[in-house]
Amino acid sequence: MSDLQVSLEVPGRVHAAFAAERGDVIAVIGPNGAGKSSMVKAIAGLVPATGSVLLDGTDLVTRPTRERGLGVVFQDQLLFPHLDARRNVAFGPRARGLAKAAALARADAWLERLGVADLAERRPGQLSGGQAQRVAIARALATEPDLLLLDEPMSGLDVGVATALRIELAAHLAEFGGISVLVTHDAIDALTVANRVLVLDRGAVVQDGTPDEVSQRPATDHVARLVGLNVVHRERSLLAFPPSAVTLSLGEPEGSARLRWHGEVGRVTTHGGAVRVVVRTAGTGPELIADVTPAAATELGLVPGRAVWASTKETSVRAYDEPRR
Amino acid sequence: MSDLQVSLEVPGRVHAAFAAERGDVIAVIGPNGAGKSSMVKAIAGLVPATGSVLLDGTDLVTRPTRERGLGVVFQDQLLFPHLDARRNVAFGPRARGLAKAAALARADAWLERLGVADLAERRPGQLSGGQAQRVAIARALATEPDLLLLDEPMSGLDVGVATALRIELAAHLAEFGGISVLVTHDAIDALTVANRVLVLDRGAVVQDGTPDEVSQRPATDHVARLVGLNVVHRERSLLAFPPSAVTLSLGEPEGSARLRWHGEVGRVTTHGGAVRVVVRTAGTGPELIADVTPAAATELGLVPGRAVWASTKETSVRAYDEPRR
Amino acid sequence: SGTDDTELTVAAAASLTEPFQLLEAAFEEQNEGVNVRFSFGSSTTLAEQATQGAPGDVLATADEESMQVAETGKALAADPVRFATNRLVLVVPADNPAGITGIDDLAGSDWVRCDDKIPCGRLAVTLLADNQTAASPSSKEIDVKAVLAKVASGEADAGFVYATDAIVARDEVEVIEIPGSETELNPYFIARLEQDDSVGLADKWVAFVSSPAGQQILADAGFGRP
Amino acid sequence: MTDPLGRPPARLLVPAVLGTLLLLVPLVALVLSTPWSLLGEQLASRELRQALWLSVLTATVAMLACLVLGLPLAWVLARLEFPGRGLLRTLVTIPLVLPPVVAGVALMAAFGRTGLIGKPLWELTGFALPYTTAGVVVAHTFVSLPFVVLAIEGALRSARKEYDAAAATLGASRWLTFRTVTVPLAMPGILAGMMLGWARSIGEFGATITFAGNYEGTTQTMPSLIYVSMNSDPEAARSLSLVLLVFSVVVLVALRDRWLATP
Amino acid sequence: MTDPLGRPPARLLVPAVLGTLLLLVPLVALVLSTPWSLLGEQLASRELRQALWLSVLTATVAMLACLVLGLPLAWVLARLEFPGRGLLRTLVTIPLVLPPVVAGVALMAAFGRTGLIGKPLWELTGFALPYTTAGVVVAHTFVSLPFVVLAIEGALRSARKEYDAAAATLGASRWLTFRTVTVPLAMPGILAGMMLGWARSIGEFGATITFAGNYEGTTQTMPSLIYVSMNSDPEAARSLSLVLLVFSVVVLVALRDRWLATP
Ligand SMILES: Nc1ncnc2c1ncn2[C@@H]1O[C@H](COP(=O)(O)OP(=O)(O)OP(=O)(O)O)[C@@H](O)[C@H]1O
Ligand SMILES: Nc1ncnc2c1ncn2[C@@H]1O[C@H](COP(=O)(O)OP(=O)(O)OP(=O)(O)O)[C@@H](O)[C@H]1O
Ligand code: MOO
Ligand SMILES: [Mg+2]
Ligand SMILES: [Mg+2]
Repeated sequence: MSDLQVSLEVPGRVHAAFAAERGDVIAVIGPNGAGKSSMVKAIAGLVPATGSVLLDGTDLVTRPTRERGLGVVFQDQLLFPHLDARRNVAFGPRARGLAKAAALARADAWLERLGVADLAERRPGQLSGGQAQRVAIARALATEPDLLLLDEPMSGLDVGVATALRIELAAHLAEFGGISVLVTHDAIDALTVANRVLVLDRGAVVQDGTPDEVSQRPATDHVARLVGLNVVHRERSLLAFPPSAVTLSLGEPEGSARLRWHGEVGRVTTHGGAVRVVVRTAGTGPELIADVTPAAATELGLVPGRAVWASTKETSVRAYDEPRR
Repeated sequence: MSDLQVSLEVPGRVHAAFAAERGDVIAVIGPNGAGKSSMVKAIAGLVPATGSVLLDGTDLVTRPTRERGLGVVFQDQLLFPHLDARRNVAFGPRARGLAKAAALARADAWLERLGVADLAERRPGQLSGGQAQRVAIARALATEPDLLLLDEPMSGLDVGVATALRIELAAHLAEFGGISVLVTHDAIDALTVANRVLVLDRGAVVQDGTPDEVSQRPATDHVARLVGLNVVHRERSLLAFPPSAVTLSLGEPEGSARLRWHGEVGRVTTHGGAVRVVVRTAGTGPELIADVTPAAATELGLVPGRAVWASTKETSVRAYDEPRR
Repeated sequence: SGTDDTELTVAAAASLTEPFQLLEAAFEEQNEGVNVRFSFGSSTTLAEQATQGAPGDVLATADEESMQVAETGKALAADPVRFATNRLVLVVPADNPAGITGIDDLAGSDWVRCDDKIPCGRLAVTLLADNQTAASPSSKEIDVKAVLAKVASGEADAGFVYATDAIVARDEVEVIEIPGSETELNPYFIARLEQDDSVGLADKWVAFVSSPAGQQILADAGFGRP
Repeated sequence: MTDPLGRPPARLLVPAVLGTLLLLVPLVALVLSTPWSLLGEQLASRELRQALWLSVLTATVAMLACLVLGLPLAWVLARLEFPGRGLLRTLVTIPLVLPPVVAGVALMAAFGRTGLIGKPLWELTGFALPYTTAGVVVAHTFVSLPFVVLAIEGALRSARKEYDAAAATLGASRWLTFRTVTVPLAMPGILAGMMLGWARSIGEFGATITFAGNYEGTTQTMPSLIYVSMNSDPEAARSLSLVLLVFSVVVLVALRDRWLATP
Repeated sequence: MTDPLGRPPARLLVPAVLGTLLLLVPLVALVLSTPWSLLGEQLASRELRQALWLSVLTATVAMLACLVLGLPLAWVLARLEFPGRGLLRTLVTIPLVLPPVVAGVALMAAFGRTGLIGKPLWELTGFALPYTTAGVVVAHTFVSLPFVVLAIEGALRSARKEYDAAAATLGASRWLTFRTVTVPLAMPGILAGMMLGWARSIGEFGATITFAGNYEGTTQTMPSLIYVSMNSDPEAARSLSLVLLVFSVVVLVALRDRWLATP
């Protein structure tokens, strides 16, 4: 039996089950409104939910929030407005029984690790968005919880801090031996910090695997976009292929390119050295991304609305079974 | 004279000046706490500031907020909690005198454009983070303001929505003829949506140029990181070079590589097919990023703490004058 | 006050509430179509209000001082008439828990009287002195109703109230006469007011109160002769 | 599911129960000691109906006056910064500490026929407030306004000011913001304030009888009627009190259910 | 810089000024009509000093009692969901509508020597509340508690519940959360509620006199002293009122400055 077994339903919002071992970092990804925050809040006991959350065999659902041994970073932070940063972070250790001086010292250490030690005396209202986010992360980590729930902890952080934090977090999570659930919209988080990825869509788990599995065999459009691939259905399988493997032409392609779609050009943007073209295929077909050279783009006259054919070679395509839902 | 001339100081938080023409989309980037939000709020009149904001020759600073013709997306959204999404968006048009039915119709149109039309009857408390963010954007755009201030509008949005929104926003901004100020932590926003980039650091403008200028000649570490380059100082110049141009070796490199630093390996992560290594150079030297092949990484034994030499060839380096501050 | 001859407004001391309401019935019977309205309150307040033009045709007070205030304030249209008196009695709760039989038993019990600053308190002090009783009260109530309420509810073992109050609460209290109380009387005065516009009704009321019928009603309520 | 925030602690429940008992026991005792037999007779009396109606009428009008005058005053105290704000807030509190009878005296000194404002008014128009139903309303308003203002100010302060700023960026005038943002967000507090004001007016007595007198039909409210009855028939006074109590409770329950339905 | 939210609208300023005048004019009139000459003499009187001290003492103790009992009660109303919550809230409102004298009668019926609770207490211990300073405190508490509870409940409801949830995730018990999160966040409303309670107690008269009586030094508060003086010497009563007024204002200003310094 796994260390953590979650099976929860928040009616109308999310219905999800997954299991995890101590030491796991589970990235939860999915589009807006997929139910990620709802799931996190349900685990924390903050929205009414049915089901069970078994941690080492005991069901947390019957316990009040404060006895669940959690650390939570809320999507809207919820730093206590009347306490300064230090006291916000020290709150958890104090609540769990640490003496005041020790709790403040621990708070200082965490603020230091998150690079906001100099802001210890500021109240949340006097912090910038990213600074507040860092204090919120420090606050959640400072209790050294068994179960860490992070709802978009990286949002609002600048790139340097986000990178540093990813490493810091990965190091911390690896060593602390608890289980972490990390909601994110960023592929890098999912692929570098986590060892498991849970994909939610419309309230249900549609994929659950290692970062590699998920990134190479994305089950949904959303994940495909996140990792920068095209995904199309064929019978019971899914086919994934990179934008660079898509060829655009004005006439119907002949020869070996067995996968082809007719459609019109949507958005056109630059992407690195290439031109990235979104093709809206006809009917209920997929939306495809193609990277072409600037020369080709000019030659084909790829402006929005232009009718084009998109094709890819079978050899560039990875085919796999649709994950059972 | 420019259409918009801003010169503002919020004591202790930001002191910035810039100018813009109608149609401009100005990305404001900079690390957490650089003063981006403070600048935006000062333009809106929501924090006490000294200086002037001349729009078409009139000084907005002497005017109350509501007469400044603004649209603002706040970093913390501030959707009216007692109104549903539709009424939140209709609020601005109503306040500016539109009849109720027309305002509601306009709200519906904007919610539709942002893909949240089906949530029109929900109150903010019943929306997910990303859904609320979209409503907040719709609310700001619906008043068709002269001056649009967007504080991290993309944060919390899923990748599909963010991409779509970038396009939508770019199209809208191009057509509406006003001036937009877009605070962001995302290089893609800065480089694809904006035609101007303003770099803030510690409350001051340290760079102001086109996306190309800024991305190719980053003036600060932060920007360099954002666009994925290394930046080092040499005398009065800055040198920029990509991580792939950095060679790592255990002994001191000989020969043509004139730029070399001694340091130790910090974090090691995978990055695409390469291994990305952060090298902390000795003393006050720069922190460098190097991309090496997995084979090289194994061969050199690149684990954190390992002493290494980093070097790059003069030919891979772009040298430019430090922008005057 | 009525603008015609069908309404009469009487401002009267609160202790007159019951007999005046009975008088009202009789008066309205005698004078068809007439409606009597009251404003009951403390004598002092009513007198002050009268001097400030409060509507009213007749003022009846439970002391002389208040009537003097009204007179000095030029509120009266006629000389005041003394029409009744009241005297203090000692009341104990119906079950008389402290076993009080007379004014001499007060010492050591929880008894109450009015505050020294108001007539019922001054009378009580005089009577206590006359009877050479040195007991001190548990409370000096702000009006006689408060004394009665305390005794009636059993909160006080005894209290000094007017004879008329004892009658109002006859089921709840037992009355003990105080020696010498018949000489320490509290007089009631009535007078027509300056702002009287009742076309004769005010004088009729004043007369009615002093008439045998009126005096009978007052006597039934426990008042003494003027 | 048990409450996820944990069981309410005894340290809070015990005093809460004690507080409830302090309020409940006297009411129960009052009800138990009231002669119910008189009730039917009382209810039939014209006097009672007049006084009850007058009480409800004047308390309701006073509550509306408190809203019209008090809500803007509370807003000024909560949202504007100006020299003398502290002074103004203290001024609002003062009438609270006046014993009601003194409040009546003060009102007389101001609005009586010989009063500061009352005298010129009387000389110009022949109208004077004392002893009129309007006078009762003024007395109620004077006594209740401080409660209403302080309760509403508290609510306005708790509601985040940032929403006002957000409304301003959307082009809303202060008045529109007040109507459509500030007030709805502070609604529970405003309703609680109005209820406080209404209830205080219903029970008020000292200021009313001093300033407006005690005339049946025009100024005799329930408390005054109860006062008068205490002089003629203490038992009747109790049953009148009970009528006032039950009636007010019915009104309050009806209002609460309408207004304050907690989500 | 002008106020960025725009000029305060006349539609709010005008009623705010009218409300201020309604409160101000009677106070000014009272002060103007008071014989200042008597003041010196009054201040020297032992009676006044005793009554003033007793008023302050009992109002302050009652305020603390209201806090101890009322804050938990307000919390229960604002934060717990249970059947009968609406009923409880109504129960809290009821004492407001009782004329103070009736409140005194009710207290007597409950805690008097022959009362529901008072009788067994008296028989067991020989202690009874009437005629004691403790009785004055009970009367004040009974009359002021509803104001305090409703004002604080309003403040607690306005403060976001989510912070309580955040505290729970950090391992805080409900009691710790109450102390360190809920209460500090609702502090302005709590202080306003306490101030309301104090002021109401200072002015309270009907319930005190009925329940606790009127004896110098033990139960005679300022309002009682003023009331009896009014019957013998109205001028003296006015100057006593003025003393009460000025004194209370000083206390309130001192408290407000300490507590409610607006940021
Ligand atoms: N209080 C609520 N009542 C009803 N529906 C709600 C409530 N809160 C959220 N929802 C809905 O439940 C769904 C899941 O919301 P949730 O906040 O879990 O999404 P999410 O995956 O966290 O999205 P995001 O990436 O935008 O934060 C959404 O459709 C949302 O509109
Ligand atoms: N109310 C305040 N009082 C004092 N200092 C403040 C206040 N608000 C923000 N600051 C400080 O001002 C600086 C600029 O803050 P600002 O919010 O403008 O940063 P930012 O660039 O928007 O950062 P972020 O990317 O984290 O949102 C920060 O150092 C912050 O701590
Ligand atoms: O004591 Mo009052 O408080 O007469 O209304
Ligand atoms: Mg979410
Ligand atoms: Mg910011």
